[in-house]
Amino acid sequence: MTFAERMLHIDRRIIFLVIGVCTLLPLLYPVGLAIKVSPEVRGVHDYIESLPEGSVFLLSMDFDPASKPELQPQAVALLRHAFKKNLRVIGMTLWVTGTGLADLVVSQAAQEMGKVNGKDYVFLGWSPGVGSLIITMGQDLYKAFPSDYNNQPTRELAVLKGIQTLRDVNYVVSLAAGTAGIESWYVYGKDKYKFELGGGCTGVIAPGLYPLLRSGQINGLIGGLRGAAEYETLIGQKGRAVAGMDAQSATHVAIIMLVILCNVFYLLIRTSRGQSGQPRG
Amino acid sequence: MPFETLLGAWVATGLTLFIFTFLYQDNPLFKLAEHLYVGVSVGYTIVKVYDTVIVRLLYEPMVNQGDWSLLVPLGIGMLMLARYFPKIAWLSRIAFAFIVGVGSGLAIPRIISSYILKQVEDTVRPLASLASGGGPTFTYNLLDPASNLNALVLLIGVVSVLFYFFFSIEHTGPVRVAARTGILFLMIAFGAAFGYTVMARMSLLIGRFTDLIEFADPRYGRATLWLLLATVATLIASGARRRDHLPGGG
Amino acid sequence: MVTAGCRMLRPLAVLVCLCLFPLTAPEAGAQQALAPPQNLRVIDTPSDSGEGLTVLWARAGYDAPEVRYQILLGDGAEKKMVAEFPADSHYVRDARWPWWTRVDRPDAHQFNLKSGKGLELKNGTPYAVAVAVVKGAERVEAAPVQAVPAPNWVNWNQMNNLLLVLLFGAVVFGSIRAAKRREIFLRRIPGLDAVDEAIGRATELGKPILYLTGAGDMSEPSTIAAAVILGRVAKRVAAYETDLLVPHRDPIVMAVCQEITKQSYLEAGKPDVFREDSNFFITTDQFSYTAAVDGIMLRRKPAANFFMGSYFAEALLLTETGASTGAIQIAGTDSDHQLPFFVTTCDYTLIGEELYAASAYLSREPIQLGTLRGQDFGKAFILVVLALGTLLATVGVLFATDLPMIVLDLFKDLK
Amino acid sequence: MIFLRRQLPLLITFVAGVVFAAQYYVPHPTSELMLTEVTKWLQIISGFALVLGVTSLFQIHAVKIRRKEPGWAYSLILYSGILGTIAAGFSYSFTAGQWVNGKETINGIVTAFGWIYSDMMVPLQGTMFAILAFFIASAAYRSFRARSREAALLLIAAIIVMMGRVPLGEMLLPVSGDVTQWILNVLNAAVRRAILIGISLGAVALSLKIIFGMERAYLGGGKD
Repeated sequence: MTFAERMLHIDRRIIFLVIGVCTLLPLLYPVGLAIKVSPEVRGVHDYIESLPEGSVFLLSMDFDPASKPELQPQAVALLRHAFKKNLRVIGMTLWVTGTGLADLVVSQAAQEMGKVNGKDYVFLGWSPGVGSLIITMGQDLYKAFPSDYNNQPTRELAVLKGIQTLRDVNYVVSLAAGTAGIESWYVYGKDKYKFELGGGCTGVIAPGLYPLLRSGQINGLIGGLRGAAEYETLIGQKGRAVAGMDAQSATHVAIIMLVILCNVFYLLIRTSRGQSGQPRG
Repeated sequence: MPFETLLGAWVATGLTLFIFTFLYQDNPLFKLAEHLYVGVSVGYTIVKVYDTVIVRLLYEPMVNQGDWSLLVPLGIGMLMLARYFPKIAWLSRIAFAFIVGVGSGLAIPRIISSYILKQVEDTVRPLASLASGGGPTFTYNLLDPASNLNALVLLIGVVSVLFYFFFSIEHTGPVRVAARTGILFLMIAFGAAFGYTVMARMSLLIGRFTDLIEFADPRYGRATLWLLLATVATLIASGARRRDHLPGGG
Repeated sequence: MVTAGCRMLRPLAVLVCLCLFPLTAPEAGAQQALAPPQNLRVIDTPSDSGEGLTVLWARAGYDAPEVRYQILLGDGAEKKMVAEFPADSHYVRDARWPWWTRVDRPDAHQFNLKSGKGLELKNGTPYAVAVAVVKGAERVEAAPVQAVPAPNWVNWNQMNNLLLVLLFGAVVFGSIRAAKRREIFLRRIPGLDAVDEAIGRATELGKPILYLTGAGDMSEPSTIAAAVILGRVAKRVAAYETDLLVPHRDPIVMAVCQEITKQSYLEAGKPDVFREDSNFFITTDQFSYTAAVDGIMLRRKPAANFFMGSYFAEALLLTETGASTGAIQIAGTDSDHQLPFFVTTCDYTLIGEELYAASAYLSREPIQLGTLRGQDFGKAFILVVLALGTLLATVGVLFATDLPMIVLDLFKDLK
Repeated sequence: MIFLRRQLPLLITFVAGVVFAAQYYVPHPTSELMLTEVTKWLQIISGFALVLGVTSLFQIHAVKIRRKEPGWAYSLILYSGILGTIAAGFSYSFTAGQWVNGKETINGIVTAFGWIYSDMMVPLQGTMFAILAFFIASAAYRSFRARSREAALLLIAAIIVMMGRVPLGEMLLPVSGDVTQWILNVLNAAVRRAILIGISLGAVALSLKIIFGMERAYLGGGKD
């Protein structure tokens, strides 16, 4: 066996190792490669940027642990931005299986930015009925959520002062992993209660949401890990998503290198044998 | 940190690592995770089916709302179980007949609508467009999916691939040329789809790795590090045992 | 009877209109004084599930972007505005109704009112609808017209769909009938020769054969094709007395495949070597099923892996593991999103329709062969439609005419 | 008897097929109601079908355990996984003060069943899925070889699209982003469309044959 032949039949575990290392290293030591920001992500960012201090920002984290890798970085970036702008933040979820995760995300971001529960932000948790819940919130927020996730009566919370219904909310962003999410917030909420709506979603469902963006039903869309990385770039706090995009770059280029290498070896063998390869079926 | 969260972190980390050992070779840890996974998923499905089908779709509407029409699906479902009694096993065919009949009926008009008419409608596009001045022009911006040039490329692609799928005529002469063009289109599309998917798959790996990194934190008792050590040790041990066994016929 | 007659005549009338009044360009810069919208008609929206009304009125000389129409619902003081839009929009031709259901000339205005989004229309209740036109401070209104929304029993918009079903059905059954009378040519499908080769190799090596039927249920064509091919494979396997492993994800498919396998062993004259548990169920969950099948591949080391039917993301997990054990792999799927992975990792892949063709090729039954022939006719028909349609659409743009729509509307997906 | 065994199933298929194909063309609320009702029925029936599968699974592993076949201990693990999850699904949650009944959370409190879901199912599922990342790389290395013109096209398209998707790739080859968009929107769309049209014709033809009793493979067994 020549060297080229041996390289062609290399133990695939070496390839696994290359991919593993190319993923792990950038995650531990992010480089922060420049990322082109798309207008749809800028839409969400610029709207939050334009809100005056003390405006009400509702973040609905409509996903479960399965979509955590893509949507959690989006949630963290949005929360950091909102807290930095001193907005009043309301967190909630339409997905019962995502309640624990959403709570963790909000409280960690708040802790990091030195915000106080009940004064600067509140996490309402989950309540049943997607469409009917949003409609109830549009009529009376306190009827939909009499108490928050920590069983504090919502009426007494300082952060909710002056807020009666969804009409008093300045901006709603839904981070969706499925149909109970951006679409529900549009159909049952925005249409009727006239708040501005933005969205974030997994890469898989993003193409289906672009029509909403084009028609102006949502004013921006953060798509997948890449969208999260763009948002992190915009707020100048490079986090998990930017690191993730570095890992994406590294693994993609690693695979391309591997393919080029394997073709070089293949051509070497072919020229040395002086015969053409067999066509594939 | 609550005990169940901590335990959850350790269990999740352990199972993640056990599955990853599959990349090295088949081993007892992977077998354990694999069988546990099958067991848990079957258990999960049973509970969910009981909760949604038996309780919510059958029992509650029948008993609380008196919707006795649900006896029909209940009966058909029971027929399916007739398979276990050879004498009346043929009864299960009635259930299959119903399921497949409804499925086929539903499929026909919907497939024609969304996979034939819709696709044909989107492919049939004029190869000229109206310029802003009013006269017809040919737009050739490749980046605009709606440009006339792209409409033409799309048409050639669809037509040539369709030619590849002709089975009852010999692929010779012009048909052969069209079918060969179709194969080229197929290959480009397959390559592109492959390259496109890489990102989605890597995202999942990144997700698992960020979890592992998170659980390596002292707050979780450095679960990842300890379990990684234990996993590697087990792999070495089982590898050694396997080598001992090999001379005896593996 | 009278309404049926009207329905027959209406398309004709529309056709005549289309010919007589090809797309007339609106008179540029017509500065006309506002007048109430003319010929206001309100009817129950045809071909719908009820709770809808259609408002129609004539095109006016003052139609321009800065002039606006308002749709008003109710009578007297109770009038409520339900919609407002620029006067140069909402023409009949924009409404995505084909020519055979159009209720007015293409250049008239049409607006559909439907229950929902803050509007409630009840079936059987009469409603008064008026249209107002506004330009700056000027505003004039047409007298309200009453109509009653009602649900309909037939959706005439979708008759082209039904027509295609009937046409295609006739072609398929015609081809089957023809196939019963004489031999039909089928081109060779390269992947199929490999099936016998793979079974032969498994026998030589004394290793089992793994056959997967995919993720679909019994109503999916790919699963049915997979089950039919399993029957052929099982017959060969039975003759060679090789082991067959068929792990399942769908209990019904498992039950059916058990029957099919049993039959194949009977036909091969080897009912004694048939094992009930060669078809077995694992779980419905995608990845735990995959983990289990990967385990089987690594431990039993099958000499040949067959992947037939529909697949999702698990495809690559299965085929790469199979490749690492050195098995011959033959795939056949209509899941277009997984085809790239099968094509790159398997020795042979039946692409899309080839899977169906394979089951016909193997069985050689006139019914199957005839169907394939019928499908070829269907594709030929679609090719003609694509070519002719593109030509007509181009002509439509070049000569600024709506005439090609008479043909093009027939191939639109209408709701 | 022969009628019941052979003709009745075919008759049922025919009637069900024709009725539900026709349903599509009938916009009347009654027809919509019928559709939702029958979809619910199908859901119920498929629930019963699960019994068939689970029995098969139990049987296979019971045999393994009884005969003490190699690896029978893993079958025990599988059994305990099933039983443990079912037990958790129907247990009583003391913190929430009510029966779990297949709910992952009750009033925001995670149940034992929810714990199994998020700390066992999700990581297991996610990791199995993540293994794809490694396999996609090894598959590329093994099979992306320019053996022929077709194979070369495939690998060039794959490389361009991979470049166009990530920041580093766009930096190295700036046009790759645009070319990627074009390949995906135009070439890929054309191919998928043609494949879809082909398989749809096949699917419609098969459904028609099923309804008219020409295709009986789904009933199992040959021609009896």
